[in-house]
Amino acid sequence: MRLLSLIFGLLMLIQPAFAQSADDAYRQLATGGFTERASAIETLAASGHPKVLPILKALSDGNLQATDAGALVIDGKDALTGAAVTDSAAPIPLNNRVRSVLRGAMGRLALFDSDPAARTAAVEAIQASPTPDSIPLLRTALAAETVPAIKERIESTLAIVELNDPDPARRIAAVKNLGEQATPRAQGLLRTRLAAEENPQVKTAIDTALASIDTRLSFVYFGLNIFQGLSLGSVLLLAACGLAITFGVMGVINMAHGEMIMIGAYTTYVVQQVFRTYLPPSFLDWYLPVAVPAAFLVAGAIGIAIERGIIRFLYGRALETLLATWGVSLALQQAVRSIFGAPNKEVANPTWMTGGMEIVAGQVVTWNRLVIILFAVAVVAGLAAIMRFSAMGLQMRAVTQNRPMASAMGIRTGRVDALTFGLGSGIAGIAGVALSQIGNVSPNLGQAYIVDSFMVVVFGGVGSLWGTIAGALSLGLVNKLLEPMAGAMLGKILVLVIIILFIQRRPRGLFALKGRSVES
Amino acid sequence: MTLSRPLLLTLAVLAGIAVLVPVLNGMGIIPNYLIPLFGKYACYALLAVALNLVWGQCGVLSLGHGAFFALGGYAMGMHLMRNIGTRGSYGNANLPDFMVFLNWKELPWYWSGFDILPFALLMALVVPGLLAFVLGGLAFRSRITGVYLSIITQAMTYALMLAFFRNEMGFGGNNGLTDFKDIAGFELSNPGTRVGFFILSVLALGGGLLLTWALGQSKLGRVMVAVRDAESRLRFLGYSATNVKLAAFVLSAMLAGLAGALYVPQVGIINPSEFSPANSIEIAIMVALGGRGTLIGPVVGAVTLAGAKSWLTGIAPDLWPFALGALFILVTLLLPKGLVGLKLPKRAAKPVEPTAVEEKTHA
Amino acid sequence: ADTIKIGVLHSLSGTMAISESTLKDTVLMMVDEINKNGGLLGKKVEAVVVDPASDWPLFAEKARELLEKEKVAAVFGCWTSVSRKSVLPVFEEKNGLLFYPVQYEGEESSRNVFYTGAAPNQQAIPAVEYLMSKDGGDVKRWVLAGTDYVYPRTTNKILESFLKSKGVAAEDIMINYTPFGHSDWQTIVSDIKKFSSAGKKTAVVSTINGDANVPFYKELSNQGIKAEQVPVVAFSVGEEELAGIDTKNLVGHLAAWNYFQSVKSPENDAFIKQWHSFIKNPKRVTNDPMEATVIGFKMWAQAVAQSGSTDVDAVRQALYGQKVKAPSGFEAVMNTNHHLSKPVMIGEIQANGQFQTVWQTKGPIKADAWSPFIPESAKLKADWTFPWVCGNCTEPRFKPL
Amino acid sequence: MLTAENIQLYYGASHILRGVSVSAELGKISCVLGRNGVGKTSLMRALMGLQGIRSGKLEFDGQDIAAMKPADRARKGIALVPQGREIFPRLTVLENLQTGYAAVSRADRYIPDEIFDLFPVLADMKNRRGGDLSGGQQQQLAIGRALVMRPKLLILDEPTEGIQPSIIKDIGRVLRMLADRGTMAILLVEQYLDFARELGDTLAIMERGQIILSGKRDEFSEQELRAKLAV
Amino acid sequence: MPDAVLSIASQVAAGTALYLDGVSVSFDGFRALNNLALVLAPGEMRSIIGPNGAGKTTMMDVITGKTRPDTGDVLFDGTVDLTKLDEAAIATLGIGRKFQKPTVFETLSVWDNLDLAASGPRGLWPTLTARRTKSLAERIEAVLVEVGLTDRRHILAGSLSHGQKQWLEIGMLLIQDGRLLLLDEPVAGMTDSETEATAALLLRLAGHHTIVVVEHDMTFVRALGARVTVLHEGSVLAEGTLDAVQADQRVVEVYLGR
Ligand SMILES: Nc1ncnc2c1ncn2[C@@H]1O[C@H](COP(=O)(O)OP(=O)(O)OP(=O)(O)O)[C@@H](O)[C@H]1O
Ligand SMILES: Nc1ncnc2c1ncn2[C@@H]1O[C@H](COP(=O)(O)OP(=O)(O)OP(=O)(O)O)[C@@H](O)[C@H]1O
Ligand SMILES: NC(N)=O
Ligand SMILES: [Mg+2]
Ligand SMILES: [Mg+2]
Repeated sequence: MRLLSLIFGLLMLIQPAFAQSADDAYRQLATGGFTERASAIETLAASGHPKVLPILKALSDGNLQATDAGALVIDGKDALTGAAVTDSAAPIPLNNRVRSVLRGAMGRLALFDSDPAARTAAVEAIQASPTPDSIPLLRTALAAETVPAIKERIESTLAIVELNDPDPARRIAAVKNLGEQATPRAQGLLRTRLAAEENPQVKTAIDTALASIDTRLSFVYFGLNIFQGLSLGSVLLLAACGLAITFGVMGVINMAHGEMIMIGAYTTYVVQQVFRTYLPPSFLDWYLPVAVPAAFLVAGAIGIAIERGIIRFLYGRALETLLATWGVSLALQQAVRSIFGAPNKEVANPTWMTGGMEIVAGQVVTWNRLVIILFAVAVVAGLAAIMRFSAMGLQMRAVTQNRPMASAMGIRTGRVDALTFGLGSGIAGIAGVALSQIGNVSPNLGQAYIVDSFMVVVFGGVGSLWGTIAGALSLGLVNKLLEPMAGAMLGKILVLVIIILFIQRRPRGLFALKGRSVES
Repeated sequence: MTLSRPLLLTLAVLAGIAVLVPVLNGMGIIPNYLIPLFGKYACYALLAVALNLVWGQCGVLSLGHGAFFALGGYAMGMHLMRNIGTRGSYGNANLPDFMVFLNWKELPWYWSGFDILPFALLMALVVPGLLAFVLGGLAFRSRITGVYLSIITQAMTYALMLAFFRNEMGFGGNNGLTDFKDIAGFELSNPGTRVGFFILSVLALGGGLLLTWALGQSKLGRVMVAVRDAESRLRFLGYSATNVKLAAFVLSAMLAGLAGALYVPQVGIINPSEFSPANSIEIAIMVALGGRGTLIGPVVGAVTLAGAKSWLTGIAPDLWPFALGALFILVTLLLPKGLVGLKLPKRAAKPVEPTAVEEKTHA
Repeated sequence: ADTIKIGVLHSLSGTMAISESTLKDTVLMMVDEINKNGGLLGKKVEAVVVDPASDWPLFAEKARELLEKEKVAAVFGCWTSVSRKSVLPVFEEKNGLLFYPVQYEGEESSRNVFYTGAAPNQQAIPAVEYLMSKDGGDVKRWVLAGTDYVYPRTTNKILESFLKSKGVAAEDIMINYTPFGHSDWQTIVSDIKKFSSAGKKTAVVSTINGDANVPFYKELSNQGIKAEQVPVVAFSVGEEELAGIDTKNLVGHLAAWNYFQSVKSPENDAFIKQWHSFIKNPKRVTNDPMEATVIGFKMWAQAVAQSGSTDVDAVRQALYGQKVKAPSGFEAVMNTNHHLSKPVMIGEIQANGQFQTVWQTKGPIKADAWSPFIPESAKLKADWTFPWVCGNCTEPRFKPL
Repeated sequence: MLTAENIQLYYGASHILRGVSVSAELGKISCVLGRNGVGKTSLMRALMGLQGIRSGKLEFDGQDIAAMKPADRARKGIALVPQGREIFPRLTVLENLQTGYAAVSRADRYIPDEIFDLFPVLADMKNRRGGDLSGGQQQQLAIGRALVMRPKLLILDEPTEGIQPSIIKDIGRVLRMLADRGTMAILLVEQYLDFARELGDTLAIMERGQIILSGKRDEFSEQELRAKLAV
Repeated sequence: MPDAVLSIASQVAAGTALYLDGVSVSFDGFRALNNLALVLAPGEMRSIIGPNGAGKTTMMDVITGKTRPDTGDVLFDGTVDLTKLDEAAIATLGIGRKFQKPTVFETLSVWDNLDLAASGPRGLWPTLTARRTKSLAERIEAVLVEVGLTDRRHILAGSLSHGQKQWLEIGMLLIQDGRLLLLDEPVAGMTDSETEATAALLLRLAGHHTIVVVEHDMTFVRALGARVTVLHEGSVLAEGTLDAVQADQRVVEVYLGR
């Protein structure tokens, strides 16, 4: 039954493209330019020849080669005859146009695959660039389809094509269908149609559909905007978190904070390279969970070294730490440049952090950002727990508020200082792991975040972890809500102006402590 | 008031430099290329002196002083730009090149008047002063102190940097203003003009030093120290800490603007990177390196830092950040009073403040 | 002196070190090569390397130092336009020689600078023409996205007027600028998505520069913008930039250059081999600005040899018409407007971080110093031979008698 | 318990303590008196290790502590109620008390009820920030905080400053009681002569960096002491 | 506050030096001052006592503009509404204060501390052009003698001992020569003989100045012989002579103890 309809469908497709013989098409595929290749693919796909699908698949995977003589070769064997080929063969290059023709062609062939996933992919491929030719095929597929989700997809694809159908009733049906989709694409198609439409009934139908799309899309966009704001906020939060400790709690004007982030990112790179070099490829996806503790330890250890070597001589001379840590920052950047070279290093998202989840309408929530938001929450929660509930946290705060008195209370201030600075640096290192997933890994990485980090910590209120959280999230949200209106450039300027004005209202930051305790 | 010995010495040295350098240059002992370089150092030094006035004396750490410097520079740059006249690429008498090729039809209103040198010079002082007055007025009235003040000044310079990047602003975008030809009839590329600017810069530096010194000697100077120490306590004695800080901030911004105006003709370009937060931090670094709160510390710091950069980027292009970084670290660790602490052993003129104070006002 | 000094003026620290430090190594490699072959005019060539540290005023200072103190015969350097603008007065005042190896916005022709990178007509316009062709996908709707500075601004201005001349409606062009080092591309990428889903084939022309590219492409890849649907063609993304990005999901996005590492030519094979052995790392890639540096260096060396001196005026004269068989496999020619004739190539990103050429000009294209698409500029001509002797005039400086 | 002998202390060039010797014994309250600026606070800080000394012998519990850091001295059982209160301003009252845990064994990491009995206001204001308290409340907190450390030697530098009369009386009673238990030595700096005379088992008077008078309480008459303390 | 209400208050307050009525202050819900009323006649000296945390310092904060009251009238001279003014303006009216915790300018010398405090114009220009006059120097010397810091005049205030700072602050108050002097625990940390000296000093000032003294030292309070106000939980618990107040069972209960 299914096979029958398949053949029926294909036959309908073959009609217009019968001019060339399959042999010609194979030769063109092997030796032609991109244009010839594209039409050869169309012809072959239409021919229904059983060898076609494997050949196209090989082509799409980059496994199809061609000899100078025009023979097609897969894995050293002639693709048509299966005979071993000794002539040298080169992979057949693709370009975007050929790739999209290929995708469409394979999609049509796969419309009747037994695997629903393959069928879904097939419909998607056709949906990307549907042509009137595909209508009969889609109709056939629709009739045979049993999975409701795929059925729906086919219908919506049909609607895209039938939007320009001569029959007004069909057009109205298509408009209704598109109206329910609420995608920017449907919106665009309907707008274009509206401009050309003459039938008043269809026109009203389009107007209604557009109105409903507009409202629904504006919700979607707003929601997406909020997500983007949270995402930016969580990035700022991660970047600033370590500084909330080294600067916020300890009072060290830590200009080398950015370099701790950078070191975390480079640690991630090294861990990734170790996985790539020494472990089987299947483990590669799990380099990230290893990179997190590694970055914490490496950056933390460097932080402790800096504290013991330099910072500890400067307590009570807060401003001098500016000068010294600026020096540290220069040296660390150059050290990384000497070791790893100046150009960017590639850090790949693990597969589970690649791509995204389409919520609606082609609008995507990307996995890497989602993971980073969750990661930021986890890091902050952990940090808050340490500061609030552990003896160490209490000692850290006591030491930084009154170092001599803390030591008179039996607190080993040296150890606490080193560990606090180490903790702040370690957290910065962890931030580096996250940042390596969305940005570049270069010796300048830290410089890109240092100003923002200070801004967040100060804006939130120095010494308050909650302030840092609120500061980061609000700056992220405000930035992302402004950006669509003002553009990235003006948006950023506005955010800075808002910071300046806001601090006028709250001269000690969002989460300022009030009362006498501030002055003492 | 009588001029103190160190001040006299400093002024004498500066006067000596202003005379000797041109003479040695004339004799061929100091090569031409060093003249604008030295002039540039003098401008940085004046800038550092300006920052020291608010930071060293009043305890107000501005991380946006580069903005005042740059605004002064832009004022001068606009004048120089207007002076190009028809000598630009597109030969337009009225519009600078960058406006021509962005299809601007007429000069924006805020460019008017800049063809007149005295007006441009006035603006080099007034614009930074006005900005400092508005921002400082708001901030000091709201009792913003310490890092909060530092951060809003940083936000200010950052915002200005982004704004000046925008071509729509009419200041030449990222490339800024360049291709200058002459000023007051003197060709900028003429060695004589260079020497003139060098002398002017050194004189301005001397003037700046004299001014800060005189302030420091006056009772107002002591009030400034009190502001730095315990601003809130000072209010209970009836002084307006707000006004004191504002006055110092505005004065300092104007000095910085002057430094910028002198800097641009010697360097030949002004662009938004002068507004970058890192530049402003570097000014603070100069002051701290030389010795914050001392008279000549900022000069020493500025010349050392700029000089070290010039020298090291030439002889050790791959390693200089290590050397400079090490210098910063060693100075902080070994010379708590900065580089000038090295020269005045024991007989500390101005004593250091006790540690607790600094934490209170800045942490 | 018994050596010929040349200056290397590329940032080795600061933000631009990412790109520029490679060019320093390229110059050193060329110096090394020429010295192995016996030097120039019987003398060794000595490279004086300085670090202008991505600091524009420092560029001017270092240029002066190279010319006045080191008395170098030529300088190879600069990447950003602002750095070039800041050294320009120095080179003109001291009559120095600067070889500038990066694609840029044009609108300049200084007597003292030789521009070996692409002008807009050697990169941007051909790329857009390609995308408008059937092969390029028949693009009808355009996003011009760039970093907010002169090069993208000018390039986009030229492109906009070019597109409009081709009948593209204003509503089919979206222009977007971002700050240097912009790192959060969520909004813009989703805006591109919205813009592209209106039904017309859409492409993105990216003049995004430097640091901002990695996060841009990561966002692009994760938001699932596929090259077949919305191709992105970039003018500032080469092999070196790709080396810092995971390109698995970027296959098919494009770049336009005058050279790709993947070019098959004997010159290129030799160049790549030489680079790998010089830098002692077989994984390092080559790219267009490196090629431009190599061309510049070879032309300078040939001109010095030809004129028998390092005198700037003599070398300048000898440079006009100088030809070099470039790694691109074509013969690059130095024109009297101080710009090169070079081929234009469009490549698609491959999973291995290389480009595959999908289109290229039949032969070298001559660079326009002044763009015909800017009204004021269209009138200008750069020609440093008699009787013009001029980088920007509308008529010859000297009228024939 | 504690013996300090011939302590010499300088601030830069100025010689502040000139051969001071003091001692404290278990079960006894030793009281140091003296006018402003004679060096009492400097001496106490030196004993705690907060101020370095030029020379002199410092022995606690039979051990030389001269080179020990303050934290180690605290862990050996010395606690200080400093002049000027030195509360951790942004820690809550409870957290301020808990800072004392660092010096005691795990088993002792709780706040003895008697502290709240003595200073009920600390219980009421447990969650208020230390820096928000009134001066007298802070002083009470400083004493409470030292007691959390269960010290063997308790040093109090003018502990009654700013405290209301009724609580001063309570503090006196508690100090007496603590001393009488025989597990604690107490070293008390006071200006308030009546309080010192009532509590001190031994008295010492300082004058310009030196002890000019010392002995058992009963050895001196009030007039004699007042005369020494007057200008 | 509406003007009408204020004018009623100023009628009642006419002729007083300091007039507080219905003043309440709370911090995060905790009432530090609760409907407090206090009236001082010109030239009067008043002792204020009360348990720790009663609100004595907070009251001074309200008078000097450091803390804004939630409600209530605070009038100086019967006419000037202090709640509308900032600290500096209040100080220039002639209201001086010594803090409970001694606060001096630590990086200035003792002499400069007194110089800054010395009465005189406070504007920018007069400050810039101020000269060191002989009469001023004499005044400073006199105060130095009074507070016993003659030999410390060139020392940085930061390196004074606790008690010396107390004295310096008293000295600053003296030289400021205000009309209303507020002293928060002036004899804390002083020896008994210094306490007596301070009492004598204040008694000499009384009459020319209106003085408010907060103290816990009953000997000192007795020596002042002034009228005593007892504060408790932010309002007045008792008022009268020291003897009367000491006899009040509630005062004994909350403050003096048995
Ligand atoms: N940090 C310091 N630097 C220099 N001198 C100091 C420092 N601290 C205190 N002094 C000086 O040392 C002397 C003793 O001070 P100390 O605080 O020990 O006195 P004290 O007896 O506790 O006085 P008080 O009763 O006022 O508390 C004083 O004269 C004081 O000026
Ligand atoms: N910012 C604040 N937050 C919470 N409570 C506060 C704050 N400021 C003051 N208090 C409380 O207000 C009350 C009054 O304090 P105040 O300092 O006026 O007391 P006082 O009478 O001066 O006491 P003392 O005699 O101890 O100096 C105290 O209980 C104090 O804890
Ligand atoms: N010229 C450029 N690419 O900045
Ligand atoms: Mg003391
Ligand atoms: Mg009080």
